[in-house]
Amino acid sequence: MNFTAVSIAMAPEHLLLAGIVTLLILEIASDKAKAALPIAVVFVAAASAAAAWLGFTGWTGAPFPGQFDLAPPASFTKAIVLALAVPVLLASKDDFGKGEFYPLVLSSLYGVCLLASAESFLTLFLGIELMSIPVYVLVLMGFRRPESAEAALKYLVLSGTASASFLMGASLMYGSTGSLALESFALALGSPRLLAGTAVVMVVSAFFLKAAIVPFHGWAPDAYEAASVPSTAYMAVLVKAGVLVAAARVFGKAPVAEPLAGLLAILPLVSIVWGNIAAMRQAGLRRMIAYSSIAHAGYLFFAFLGDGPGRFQAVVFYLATYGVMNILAFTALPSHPEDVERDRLENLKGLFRTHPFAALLIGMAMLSLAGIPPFPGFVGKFLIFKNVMAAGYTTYAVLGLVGSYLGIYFYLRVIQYMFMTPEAVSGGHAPSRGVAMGASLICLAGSILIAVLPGTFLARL
Amino acid sequence: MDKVMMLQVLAASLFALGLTGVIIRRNVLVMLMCMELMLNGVNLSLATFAHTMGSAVGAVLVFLIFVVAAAEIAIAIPIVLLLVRRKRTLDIESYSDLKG
Amino acid sequence: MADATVLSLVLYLPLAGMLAIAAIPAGRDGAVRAFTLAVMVVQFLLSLVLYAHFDPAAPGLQAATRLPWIPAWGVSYIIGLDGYNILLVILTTFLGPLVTAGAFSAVTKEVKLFYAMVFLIQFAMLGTFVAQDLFLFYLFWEAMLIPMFLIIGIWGGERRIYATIKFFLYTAFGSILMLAAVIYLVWSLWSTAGITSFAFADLYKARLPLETQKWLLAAFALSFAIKVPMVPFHTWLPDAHVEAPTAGSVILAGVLLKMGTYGFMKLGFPLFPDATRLAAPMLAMLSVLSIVYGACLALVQTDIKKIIAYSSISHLGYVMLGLVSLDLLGIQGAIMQMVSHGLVAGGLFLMVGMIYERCHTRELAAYGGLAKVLPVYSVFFLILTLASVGLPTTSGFTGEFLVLLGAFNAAWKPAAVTIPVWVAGVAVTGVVLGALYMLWFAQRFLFGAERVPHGPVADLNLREKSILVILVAAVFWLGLFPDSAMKRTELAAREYQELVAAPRTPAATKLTGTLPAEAAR
Amino acid sequence: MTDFLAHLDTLLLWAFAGCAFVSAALMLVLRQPMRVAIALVSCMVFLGGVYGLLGLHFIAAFQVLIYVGAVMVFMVYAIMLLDPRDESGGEKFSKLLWPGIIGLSLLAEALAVGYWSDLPPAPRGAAGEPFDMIRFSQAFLSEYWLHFELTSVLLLAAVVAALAVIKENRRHDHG
Amino acid sequence: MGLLTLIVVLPLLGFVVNGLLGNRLGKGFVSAVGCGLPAIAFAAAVKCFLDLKGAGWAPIAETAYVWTMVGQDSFEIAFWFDRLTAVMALIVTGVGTLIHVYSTGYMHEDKSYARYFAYLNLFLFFMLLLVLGKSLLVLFVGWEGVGLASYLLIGFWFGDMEKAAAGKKAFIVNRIGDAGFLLGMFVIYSAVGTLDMPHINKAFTSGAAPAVSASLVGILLFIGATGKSAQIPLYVWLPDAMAGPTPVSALIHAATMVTAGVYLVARMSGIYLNAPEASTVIAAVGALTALMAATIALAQDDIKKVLAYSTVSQLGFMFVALGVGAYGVAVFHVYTHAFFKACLFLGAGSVIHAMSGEQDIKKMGGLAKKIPVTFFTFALATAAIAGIPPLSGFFSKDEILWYALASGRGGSWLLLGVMAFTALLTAFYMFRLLWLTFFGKPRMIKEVEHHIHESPPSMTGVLVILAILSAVGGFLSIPHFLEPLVALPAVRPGMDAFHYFVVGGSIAIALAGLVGAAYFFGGDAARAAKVKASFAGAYRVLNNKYYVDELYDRFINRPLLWVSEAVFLKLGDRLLIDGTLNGLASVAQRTAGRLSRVQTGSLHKYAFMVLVGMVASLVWMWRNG
Repeated sequence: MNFTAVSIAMAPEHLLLAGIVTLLILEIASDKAKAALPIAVVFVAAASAAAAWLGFTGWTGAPFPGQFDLAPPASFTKAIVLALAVPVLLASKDDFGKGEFYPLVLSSLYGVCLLASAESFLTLFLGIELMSIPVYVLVLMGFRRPESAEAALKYLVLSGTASASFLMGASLMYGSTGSLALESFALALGSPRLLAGTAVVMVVSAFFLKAAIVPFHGWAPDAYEAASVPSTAYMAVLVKAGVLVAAARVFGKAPVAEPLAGLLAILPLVSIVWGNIAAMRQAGLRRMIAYSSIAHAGYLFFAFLGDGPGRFQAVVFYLATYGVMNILAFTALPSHPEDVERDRLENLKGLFRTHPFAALLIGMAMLSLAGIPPFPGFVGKFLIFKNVMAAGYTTYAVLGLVGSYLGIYFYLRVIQYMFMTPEAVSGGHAPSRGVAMGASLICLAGSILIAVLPGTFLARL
Repeated sequence: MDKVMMLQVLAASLFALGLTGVIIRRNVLVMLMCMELMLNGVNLSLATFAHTMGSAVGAVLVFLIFVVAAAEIAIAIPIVLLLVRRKRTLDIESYSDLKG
Repeated sequence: MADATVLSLVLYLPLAGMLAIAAIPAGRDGAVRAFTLAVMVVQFLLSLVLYAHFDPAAPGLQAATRLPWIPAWGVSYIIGLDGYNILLVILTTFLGPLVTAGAFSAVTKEVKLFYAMVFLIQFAMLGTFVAQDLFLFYLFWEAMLIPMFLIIGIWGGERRIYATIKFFLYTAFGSILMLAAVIYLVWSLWSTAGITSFAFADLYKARLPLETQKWLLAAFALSFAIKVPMVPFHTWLPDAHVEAPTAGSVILAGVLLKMGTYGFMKLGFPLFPDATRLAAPMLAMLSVLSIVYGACLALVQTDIKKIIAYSSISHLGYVMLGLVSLDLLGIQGAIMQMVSHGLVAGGLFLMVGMIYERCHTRELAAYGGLAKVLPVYSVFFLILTLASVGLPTTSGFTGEFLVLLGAFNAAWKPAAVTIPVWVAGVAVTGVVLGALYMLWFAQRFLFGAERVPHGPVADLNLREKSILVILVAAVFWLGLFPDSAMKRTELAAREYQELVAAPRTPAATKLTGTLPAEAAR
Repeated sequence: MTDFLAHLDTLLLWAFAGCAFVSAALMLVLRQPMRVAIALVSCMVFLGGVYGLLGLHFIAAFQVLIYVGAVMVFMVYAIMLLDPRDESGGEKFSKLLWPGIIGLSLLAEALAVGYWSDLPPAPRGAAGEPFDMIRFSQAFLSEYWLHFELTSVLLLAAVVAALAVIKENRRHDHG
Repeated sequence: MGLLTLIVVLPLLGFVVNGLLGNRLGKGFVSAVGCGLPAIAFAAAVKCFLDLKGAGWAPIAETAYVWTMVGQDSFEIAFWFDRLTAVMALIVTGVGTLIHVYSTGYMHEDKSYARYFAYLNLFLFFMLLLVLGKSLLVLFVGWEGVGLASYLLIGFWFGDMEKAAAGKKAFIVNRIGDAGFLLGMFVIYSAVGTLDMPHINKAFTSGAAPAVSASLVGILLFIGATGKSAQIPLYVWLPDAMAGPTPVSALIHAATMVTAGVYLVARMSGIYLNAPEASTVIAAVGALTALMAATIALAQDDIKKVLAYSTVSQLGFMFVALGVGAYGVAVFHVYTHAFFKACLFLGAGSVIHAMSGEQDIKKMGGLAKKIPVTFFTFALATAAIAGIPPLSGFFSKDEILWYALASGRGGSWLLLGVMAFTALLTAFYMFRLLWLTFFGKPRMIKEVEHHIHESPPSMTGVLVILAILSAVGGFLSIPHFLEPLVALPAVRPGMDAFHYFVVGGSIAIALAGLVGAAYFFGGDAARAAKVKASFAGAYRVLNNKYYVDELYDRFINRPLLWVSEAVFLKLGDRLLIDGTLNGLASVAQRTAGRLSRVQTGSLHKYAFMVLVGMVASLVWMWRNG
């Protein structure tokens, strides 16, 4: 075991860990540490840069054979995910100027990075937990509304159930293949044995639960709504990204055969329809985004129907487009002293007149999430459905696309509120804030980049 | 029924019982304990397989699960404290304000 | 090569204009208007260069730019002119300045955003026409929805939200199915011919089994038929038109609807020729149904804009009939009808906007005897009305006449497609119905006792007059001397005809030819 | 005698398993949280016994140390702290009692069918040679030290998280 | 620019100049342009005629430009000048010019003087296009164009809704005919591959157009002709068209445009010669129209309405001639009719002018002495239309009656009988008109009577010229002149003997009409009143024009509106299409509500859903595994 190899390969993780430690020291040293945000941003950005650098240099290797390895796609995934975290952190300035928010986010990101490199169920399990545990707390942090704790508990219990289910599946897999390496899942996929099938279902159920696929989605709307805006953004984007990256790692390049394919098509399809329809009548932005993210989880799992080799690429690309737009929407959202008021869609009415730039950005984000070209969301969706169709699941692909159509309405409703309806009476939006606007601009730049040059992105993944 | 089978069935039963407990019990703390029960089921399953296959990795995972379970409980209990402060009850059904 | 630059310039000028508008400080609406008009005029002049340099005899793309874009998927960036799109490009750039100028006094709120959206939609529409790669086409095709959605939704009338959402959802539904078909098409091209490409030229090579063609055609056709719109997918149009601001209506009627027919001509039919030929009788019937249905509905409307909206449905029925006929005359007529409808319906909507600015109602019953009060207005209105009716010497006649002639040719003579003679016959009744509703409209509007809501109004001002003079000149130009325009489209019409007429199912003989030999071994 | 001992092994195993099962089942029906906790503890202890009988002594030890010693003690404290406040006392079960039970049986059955139809592989190593503490430790520190490290990161995160919750608690007190 | 093109373009120039600049440059200028250009066109037409003659009657062809080329098919704007064209072009430019001149007097007081002349010139332009066109396409352009001009001129005083409505009606009814014309044109094109009329005639006569039946084409084209030439069932617009200024009625709705249908059939005689069925239909429709219009004319009191129905009736005569293959004779009647009917209308205009706009003949009477020039010319023209020899109407009508009996292409005693009876009615109602207007006691109110005056020379001069032409025009035998182009039909065997019988009969009929009218309407017209009283029911039917307008309204117009409104709009658009869509939308909304209700906030329920999901997934795996 080469120590240099380890420190190079795990550079992003190490940087994050260093960030956590620095933040903790800072926390201990002084009570009102204003430097927390910049420090966190610097470390995450550095980690992202490190991951990108690893990717560009094409660093490949397994410093911990069978546990942790690294190849450019994984490096780029880390780079993208960490880059997405930067605007989230920036957007949190008003909500969490100081405190434990940053170390928690950094540790959760550590988990996400781990997932991108995990080679065994052990690492994967630790990654998932490391990613999730801080999030339970993020949900209730700030404690802006009394229901936060309730949501955190719901999330915790169901997430715990997911972990149990995941472990049960891993155990059965261990029993049927004798190993806890990720390849055993591929073996189980190919195996006709019922035990292997059961194992696969348990693992997939766990992913469904974590990614909020109907009917495992119960926690998501509540948790999203109760959390403060940056936390919701973090959950909707980075946690989801972590789960899906983990799933993509687990599935690897193994082809998906019929009984499982049905499962991977039907439940996501139900999620798409369910999420898109339920979102129609939501009065709160975050709850609406929650349902939207349920639908998006559906699209993402569709990617698993596709060809093995293209799967990881499709998932990560979709996550990037989806994430950048979701964060854009959240960062552009004007702040409001009352958290509940900030959330209410009604209060977005006439936003274009008061905050034109914010309204334009949110509008863009909505259209992109709806998958309307030429926004990057479309390219992501296109890639997924292209793969599904190429794998021969034409009917599923068509149904999925039709399901995605159902989602257009509620995204349009947001735009309608912002642009076409007279200003809400209550008003009270705070003016756009510099840091959050900066975050929006980062997202905007990212999305334009993805929209104009999707090819370069795809070539790296 | 040989013992491995029996233990696996027991593990599955514990897992199922735990999940059911989460569904049917109203007391938050009992629900948390039922979660632990599920993890115990998993542990049993892993340990049994580790035993039958004589490989260490299962046992390592069991060990990790211990740690994680402890960590989860360490966070869950304060959250429950927060909850109880508000409504002074452990009945989870009282905590369904978020809906729709 | 120089032309390619000009084309790119024409295409991206609106986009640049949109970004530049953002830089104009708020409140300087006059500057925004002048700037937009200037850019639009420059764009039109540049496009005239393209028109002049367009070589009618050269096959293939002209002024083309080809760049790789997403090589992994076979997506490339190809734009270029050909006979299919040259007139539509000119139409779009031609209407641009007119729309801009026409909205000067109508749009007073959010002026910056408005002109930004006009620029954006101009960009998207041009892009749709010049794109020669299916992926690019689809991007532009959908992108067009957004500015239109906002234009109707922000500057529209009373029920604008309903109308604009209806518009968006209606069109998006078709697009979703088309997207599925696009993906399937490209995939099957790859799996049968081993080509991964979205370029139109490559897609024409795809040999698909008839069954597949049927499904794909259905998906494409639904999308295009909604955009055209063909009965029974038309109900978004009246609502959208009525609620849209004048500029929106003009763009909608002038250019946007043509995207549907263009789509049929460039993609829908040539990509799936065998299915098209099979479906031709049904499509012809639907076209004729549109002609008659639209006309009948126009007859009973009480809202001025709705009358013109339904008339659009009727007129685009002719375009579809011409395209389906697969007769050279009919195809050429269809192209002319597209352009003509753009001018005429666009002009009529502009004029309705002008009167609406003065009288603030679109209720036909509120008006009467305008010819006395607004003589100049009335003359222009009457000219456009008659052009809409398809009176000879106007562009409307050129299109309608050639389409009907083509349809009859196709019905009467043995041809690649069969159109029942009665269908062609019924199409001619559209001529009568068209006169019925348009003249009924003009009569109630212009003639009779004077009834002018909101008091004495001024006749057209110089700006409005200039807009209309230009439009009417174009209408007569195409009516009297259509040849220079039609020369440029003839090659494309012929190509379209050949593409659709030739069978393109997979060659079954190859399989049966090799199998027995293998069996013998 | 050795026969008997071997049989005693099996017998004990079955007994422990049965007791663990009964304790687990009791958890669902006992009303008082404290009693549920005790049932869980006993279940864990019985499982610890099972592990011991399987030769996984260190797991048995951890089971007792971490679970019973740490987790459950924490839990019991919590119960003692909170339980008196739980005046509701009313319903023990949620409205989903019967659906839950049906679900339970179905899930158990679904899992069990997996085992039945598809027996787990026979023990590979000789029956008398389960790995011992030393081998486990070696493996742990050589192959799995990454996980050891990661666990420490996780615990760090958990500590921060718990601290954060407690801070919220405190903030709640003040605000 | 060739001479033919010049003929066509001159009036267009007048239209453009008067239309754009007329209001600014004053009436003198407008009159000069408005009358001068048609006069030059007339001169050019005469020159062409001389050229034609000089070239030994070989047709002159001239291509202005290529409208468009599609593939091999070229659509040219080309002109053609042969004997038939010559007759028509001379009538159109000649009579047209006269009426322009007349109008300078008649419309002098009108505010929209320039607009009027612009429209009139526009009409001439299109009419000349129609007449001179070489291909059906050009003819059709003119055909539609004259409809437009007619529409504009009928609705000239658009402030009055009824007049505007009359214009609209004319246009739409014409359009129905045009649809038939278009169909015919398309069928011809599909069969022959060209719209060039000489080609088409040749193709049909040589039998080179086998793909299509000549009768079908013939009937389709004839539908177009019924529209323009006011034949059953499309004649209803013409009486209403009298809403326009009277010179317009004279020019468009009597002398030129309405004869376009006759011209078309004569021009396409190549088709009709091979289409006996179509010819029969034409003859039958013509006869019926003639009879029906004549009966209606009996009971009309509006001076222009009587003339309008008489025009319809006379057009019926022409179609009978066409139907029996006597194309030259039909054109002959067109020619004579142009003179006397123009004279009548312009005379009526003069009367109306004198009567300060009054058109009801019941309120006239005794005008003969007060406006003598008008009276004499009017009387002469009446005699001509009634068929009193040797006035022009006698010759042409007599020829028609003769061929109605004797033509080898469908002549019969029945046809003769109907036509003779119609001729009797014609004489009767025309003299009735004359009597009621000019003789007897004045019945107008005092004030009007006080204002009665003869028209200015610009009007009376034209009347005189036209009266002279209607008197002597018949001596020019047009059928003979056209013989080389369109041969007269062979006479049925054994019919020659009846020629003099027909001639004598027609003279007798004319005189009988005269006498009858004098008998009934002489003095205080008491006898007529008695007859009217005893046939009150029949009179009412006739006075209301057989209720045809009402029938059309009931059976065509209203059902169309009903279908559009109730079926298409309410059932189709709103209920079926939008109803379905709105229904789906509300289903989605309701589903959204129901899905929200699933999200109760109860953790138990969420967990239960997880359990259900797991079990279902497991079961799914087995079932398919």
